Amino acid sequence: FLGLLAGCGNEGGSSLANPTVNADTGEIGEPEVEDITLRLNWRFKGEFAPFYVAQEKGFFEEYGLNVDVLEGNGSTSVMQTVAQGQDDLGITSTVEPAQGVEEGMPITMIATYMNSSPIMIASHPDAPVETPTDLEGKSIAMAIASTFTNIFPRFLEEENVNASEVEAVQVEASARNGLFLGKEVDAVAIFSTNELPVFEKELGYELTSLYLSEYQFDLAGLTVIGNNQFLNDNPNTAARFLAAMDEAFRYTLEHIDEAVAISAERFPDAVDEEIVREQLTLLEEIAQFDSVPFGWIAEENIAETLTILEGSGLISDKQEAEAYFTNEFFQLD
Amino acid sequence: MTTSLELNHIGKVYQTRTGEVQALSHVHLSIAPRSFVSIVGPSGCGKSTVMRIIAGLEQPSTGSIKKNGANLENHRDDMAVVFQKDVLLAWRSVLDNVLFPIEIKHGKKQKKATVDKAMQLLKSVGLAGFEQKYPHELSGGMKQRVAICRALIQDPQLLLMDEPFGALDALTREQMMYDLLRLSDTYQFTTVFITHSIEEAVFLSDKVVVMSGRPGSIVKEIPSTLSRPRNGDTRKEPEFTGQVSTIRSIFQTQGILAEA
Amino acid sequence: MTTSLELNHIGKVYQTRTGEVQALSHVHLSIAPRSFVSIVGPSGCGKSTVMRIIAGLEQPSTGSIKKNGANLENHRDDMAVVFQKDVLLAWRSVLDNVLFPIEIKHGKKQKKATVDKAMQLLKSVGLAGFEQKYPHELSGGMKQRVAICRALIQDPQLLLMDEPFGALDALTREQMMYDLLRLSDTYQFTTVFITHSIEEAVFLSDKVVVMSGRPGSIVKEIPSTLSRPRNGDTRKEPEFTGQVSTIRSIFQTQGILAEA
Amino acid sequence: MQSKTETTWMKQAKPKSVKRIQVPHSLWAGFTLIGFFLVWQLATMLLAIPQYLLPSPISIFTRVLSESQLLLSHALTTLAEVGLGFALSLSIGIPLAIAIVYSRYLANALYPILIAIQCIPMVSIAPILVIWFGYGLTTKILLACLISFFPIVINAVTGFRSLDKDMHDLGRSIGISEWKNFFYLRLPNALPHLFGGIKVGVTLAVVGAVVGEFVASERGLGYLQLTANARLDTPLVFATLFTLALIGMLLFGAVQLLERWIMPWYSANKAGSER
Amino acid sequence: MQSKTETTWMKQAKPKSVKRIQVPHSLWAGFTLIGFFLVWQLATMLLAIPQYLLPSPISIFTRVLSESQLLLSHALTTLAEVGLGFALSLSIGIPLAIAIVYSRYLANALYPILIAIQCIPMVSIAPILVIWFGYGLTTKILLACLISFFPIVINAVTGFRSLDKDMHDLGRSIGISEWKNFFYLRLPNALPHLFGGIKVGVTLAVVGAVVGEFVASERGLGYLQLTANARLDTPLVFATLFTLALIGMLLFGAVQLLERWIMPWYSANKAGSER
Ligand SMILES: Nc1ncnc2c1ncn2[C@@H]1O[C@H](COP(=O)(O)OP(=O)(O)OP(=O)(O)O)[C@@H](O)[C@H]1O
Ligand SMILES: Nc1ncnc2c1ncn2[C@@H]1O[C@H](COP(=O)(O)OP(=O)(O)OP(=O)(O)O)[C@@H](O)[C@H]1O
Ligand SMILES: [Mg+2]
Ligand SMILES: [Mg+2]
Repeated sequence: FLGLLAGCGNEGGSSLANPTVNADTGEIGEPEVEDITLRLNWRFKGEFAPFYVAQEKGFFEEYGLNVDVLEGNGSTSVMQTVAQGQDDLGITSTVEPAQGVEEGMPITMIATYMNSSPIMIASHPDAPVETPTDLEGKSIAMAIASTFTNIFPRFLEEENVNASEVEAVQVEASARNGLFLGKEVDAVAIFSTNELPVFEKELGYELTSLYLSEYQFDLAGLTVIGNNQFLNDNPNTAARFLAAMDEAFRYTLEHIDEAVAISAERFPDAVDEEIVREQLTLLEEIAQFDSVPFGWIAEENIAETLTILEGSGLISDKQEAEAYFTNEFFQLD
Repeated sequence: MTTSLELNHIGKVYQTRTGEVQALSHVHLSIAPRSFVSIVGPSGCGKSTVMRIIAGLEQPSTGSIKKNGANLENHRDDMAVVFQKDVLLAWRSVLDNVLFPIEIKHGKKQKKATVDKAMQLLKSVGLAGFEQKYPHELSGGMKQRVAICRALIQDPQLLLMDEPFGALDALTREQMMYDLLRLSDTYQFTTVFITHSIEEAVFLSDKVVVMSGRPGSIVKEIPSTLSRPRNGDTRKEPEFTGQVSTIRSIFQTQGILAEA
Repeated sequence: MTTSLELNHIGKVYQTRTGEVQALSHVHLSIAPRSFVSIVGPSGCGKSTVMRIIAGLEQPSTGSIKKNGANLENHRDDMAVVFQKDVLLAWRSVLDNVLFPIEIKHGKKQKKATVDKAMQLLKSVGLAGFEQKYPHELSGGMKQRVAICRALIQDPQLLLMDEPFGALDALTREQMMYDLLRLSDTYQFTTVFITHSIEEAVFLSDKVVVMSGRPGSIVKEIPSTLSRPRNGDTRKEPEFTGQVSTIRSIFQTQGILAEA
Repeated sequence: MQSKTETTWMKQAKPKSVKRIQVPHSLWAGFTLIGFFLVWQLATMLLAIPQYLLPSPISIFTRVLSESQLLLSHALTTLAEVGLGFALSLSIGIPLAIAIVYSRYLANALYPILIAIQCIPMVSIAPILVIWFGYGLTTKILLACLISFFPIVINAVTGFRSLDKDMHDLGRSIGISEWKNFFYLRLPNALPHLFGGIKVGVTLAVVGAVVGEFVASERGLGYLQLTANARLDTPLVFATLFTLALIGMLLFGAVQLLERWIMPWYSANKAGSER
Repeated sequence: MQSKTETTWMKQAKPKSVKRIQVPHSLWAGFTLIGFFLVWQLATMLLAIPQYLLPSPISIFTRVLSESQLLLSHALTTLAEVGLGFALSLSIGIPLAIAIVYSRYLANALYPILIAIQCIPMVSIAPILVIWFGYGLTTKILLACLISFFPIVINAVTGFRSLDKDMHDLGRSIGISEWKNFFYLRLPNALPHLFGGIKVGVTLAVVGAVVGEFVASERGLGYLQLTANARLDTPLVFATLFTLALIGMLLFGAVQLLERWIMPWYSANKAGSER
């Protein structure tokens, strides 16, 4: 297997081959490969519904693709398998690829479906955390070694919160949930598109939310990365994939009930329909793409992410934003 | 006071995978206080079983056993056993093996106080200088002698010995016979002694019990008419040779002695 | 052709935690083909060690051992050993224990073919009906007999026996002596026989080797003048009693025989 | 086997009570377990422990029953991984143990590597395995194998080394190869140790498979637990854990039966005390 | 000990070479390990395996050296957890094993619970422990204890039951309580089994502590690994794993030394083959 480990070329995103497009019809050229794999960064959750919708409603097929959507185990591991070429495309947040590129991984972000961060601090309404300063004198649980944990000190600093008055509890995710639900801690760092609806359903009341994106801590999630070699060799396929996903997202957000039904059918053991519906509703709020296709990457968004990461010491050698992402595979009407 | 024992029609059946084995049937025997009783009999006739029942290590299937008149079901405090197989503890030196019963019954302090006696005993069986050796560094006969020392150090009221001299040469064996006689005379304990040597049995005993083959039962009890103390001359007494040949003939009538 | 053995000034030193033990010193002995050699000597004098060296289980510290003139360092194919301690395999029935060497040397098929012979052997030592029992269901003497059968079934050229009859009663012992003589006569194997019974040694042997105490060495070799075949009358020959008392007196001059 | 009574010193004092005690042994154990669940149930009720912290046994059992179909199908997946992984573990572990027993060199060279593998949590190794072997069955089998084979090797080595010198000499006197010596003497003699290792190993293999499912899977009890956890469906999480425990007991019981069947001679030679 | 030569069948053929082989045993093992690292180094270089997949040994070692201060301080934290957890494990496991040996009832009642604990991955149990016992030291100690005590119990039970009937009879003939019988006969007799269990247990305890650190901690090698992972600092991740392995080997080696020291009589009685 050592051969498998040998990496592929290590080139920045901007130098990738461009897809061929028929100038008259706007149609993307023939796909170089039809069978590709997409590795999600976790087991099914609501935000992944559009990928399954694309499969079930034939959007991939429409673009001549056969995409195998596979569940995964965390962004880091997705990045590694994509970098290594085991998987063609993968889903991560924007944070890990930013680090990965610095580590020399041959990957590029080609789309991000949340142009606003789902990272939030939730709190019980009887001890609400509405602004960062509300954290003083409170305790907050966060997943150990998560992105949030890493940027949290900088967040406090930027917002002029006295860090010594905030009790930050680093625990594993399900322990974090238990601590918060059992009110052992006052607040919790979670994703609005994932845990929030679950918590609210469990507790039976609405939680107080504080979105980090409102404080210029906008770390986008749900980002598609591709292996550079793959993208360079198969630009049309990549473009067709994004085009299909554009339609799939649009369709999903317009037909949330149907998307929920599709999810429930695909994952009968893992889906709570009510929660998925809620998750999709929340996804709609942070997936705002006007006049650009779904997934279009805003450069300032990436730049902001890089600044936060650099400030938090997660990357040390920031390169040009273009080294990390490309919008080359989108077709603007 | 030492021990008088009464075995009442004891029977013993072993349950095995391949069916029952009747090892003993109606073994009836009384052992007077302070007496020396030897048991002889063909291999596999149940001698060890009798001894294990007396020791309380095996329950008789039928019959009962009385000590000083009282029913005896549990352990006998004042008893020491020399097993047919010398069960030495591999993780203890020779000296510690000998002192094992003392340590375990009376604690470390008493053990310390008994070291001299143990050394004395070991010396008397020819094992001086081997106190610090481990069992695996001994020869077969040496191990057996250690096991004998381990029994004697307990100052028992009842001493049960299962072929204790089997692995010893004639000289050592004779030496130990004299030692045993001297001790039983001094401390007045009761001895049950299993042996294959008819001469040994006659020489040592107040009573020789002859057992028959499976299922084991007692064919004859032969009280000794030999005078005490026994010594080198005892063997030359006509009673001695007489008793030896009596027992030999009992064996012969039972056994089959074929020549090539 | 059977085996002639030559022990050349063999010495053996055991290394122990508490220092070296000189077990043998200059043991010089030759064993003629087809002969029956007995070794007698006080307990702990090194008899087992000599046997283990002959068997190749122990390396001599000094000296060498030759078989049919050739230096012998490794295992002897045509040899069978009866150990002082009957090493039966707890997980095998009596029959399977006896057949163990056959199965292990020649495979299952040969084992099947040898079952009858094994049954025959077991019967001849009085263990008919015990074939399917497990070792723990046997008495001490029975186990020893199983170990003897396990050696004999190998049809060895060289049979090494370390106190094989120690746990047997006089009758069984005599029976087995006759059987052994008959077998060695029939199959013409060489036998090295360790015993504590001087009578047994004289009765069986072509040569009796008398060893002295630690460090073990050979004090005397006594070739037998007794006629063959040996039988019940052999014991009555004057040479028999003569040799027995010769050996006894050798022992007496060495040993210390104290009376109470 | 029936000579049990002889082994027990304490029983001898009152041999008549033996029969009475014999029967309810396993029943009593059952009662104890029921008592344990009762206390748990009462605790959750009286202390009002919320369901997402610790569901009551009743809610777990009802969930187990209502989802039995689901649990069974996932359990079969897990069981298959455990079976394959453990088989692999045995077929690597035993030869490795033999190699270690016969070669001090290999012992020195292999032990550090084995210990290293053993000391690194499977959750750390799992992602690396995923990268090398993908998200498929292989990874889970390897995890079940890796986690379970240390106890097997260690116990096998201890067992193989525990052959009495006397027995080894017997083998040598017969003049057989060390190879046969191994099969006929060392191996049967090591069985009690081996079974000890197998009992520990087989339960660990369950853990390995589940950890594998945490990391890479779309089926199996680990997957089920993970997704239930994400939904905060704590009763289902516990129902999954319960099923896992059941699998473990089944495997352990099977090993114990096998042990009795292979070593009938063993208990008769040993003073197993209260048995 | 020095009578080694007698136990080895193979050696007998060339007794003169014994001396020559003796010395380089552990050296050879060292060479093998070095060879292993060499192959690894070459592979990463020749196949150009990127650092984020598998760092080269040199980069790991340089990292270990340059961060030795950091690694050591975290390692001490982990070691403390392991030590406490394992001590707890022993002090619960051995009495439990004794209880199981002496009471069929307890055996029946306890085994299911033990197996259940053993079969459920620590990563599943950990969050519950965090909620019950907080995110402090207790949780990690408990995890180290929980994970390591099954092998200890199983091996101890097997060991305690392995007393020969003869020896048990000897104890009974002296007329001592079963209690003393246990200490003077059963326990020493069970030592080889016990040490087998302890060797497996102590390395598992390392895993338990690290898993505990994964779940809740601000120090320790588990924490260090997680943060390094979050930073995609793969060489540091491997440096941490390397330190873990080192801890495991140290503990294992310590147990082995203890074993030799406590059971000097053992190897002399056993045909340990090549040793
Ligand atoms: N493995 C060993 N380690 C150390 N010393 C030993 C070992 N085996 C035997 N010895 C010593 O060597 C001497 C001779 O022992 P050996 O077993 O050969 O005697 P033996 O003549 O067979 O005695 P016995 O008739 O009692 O069996 C004894 O002093 C014994 O202590
Ligand atoms: N644990 C057991 N299980 C089954 N049968 C047994 C058991 N112990 C002894 N026996 C059988 O009981 C009979 C008597 O055995 P025992 O050991 O009492 O004989 P023994 O007279 O001491 O013989 P030896 O002189 O050979 O030692 C034998 O037939 C033996 O097979
Ligand atoms: Mg007997
Ligand atoms: Mg001997």
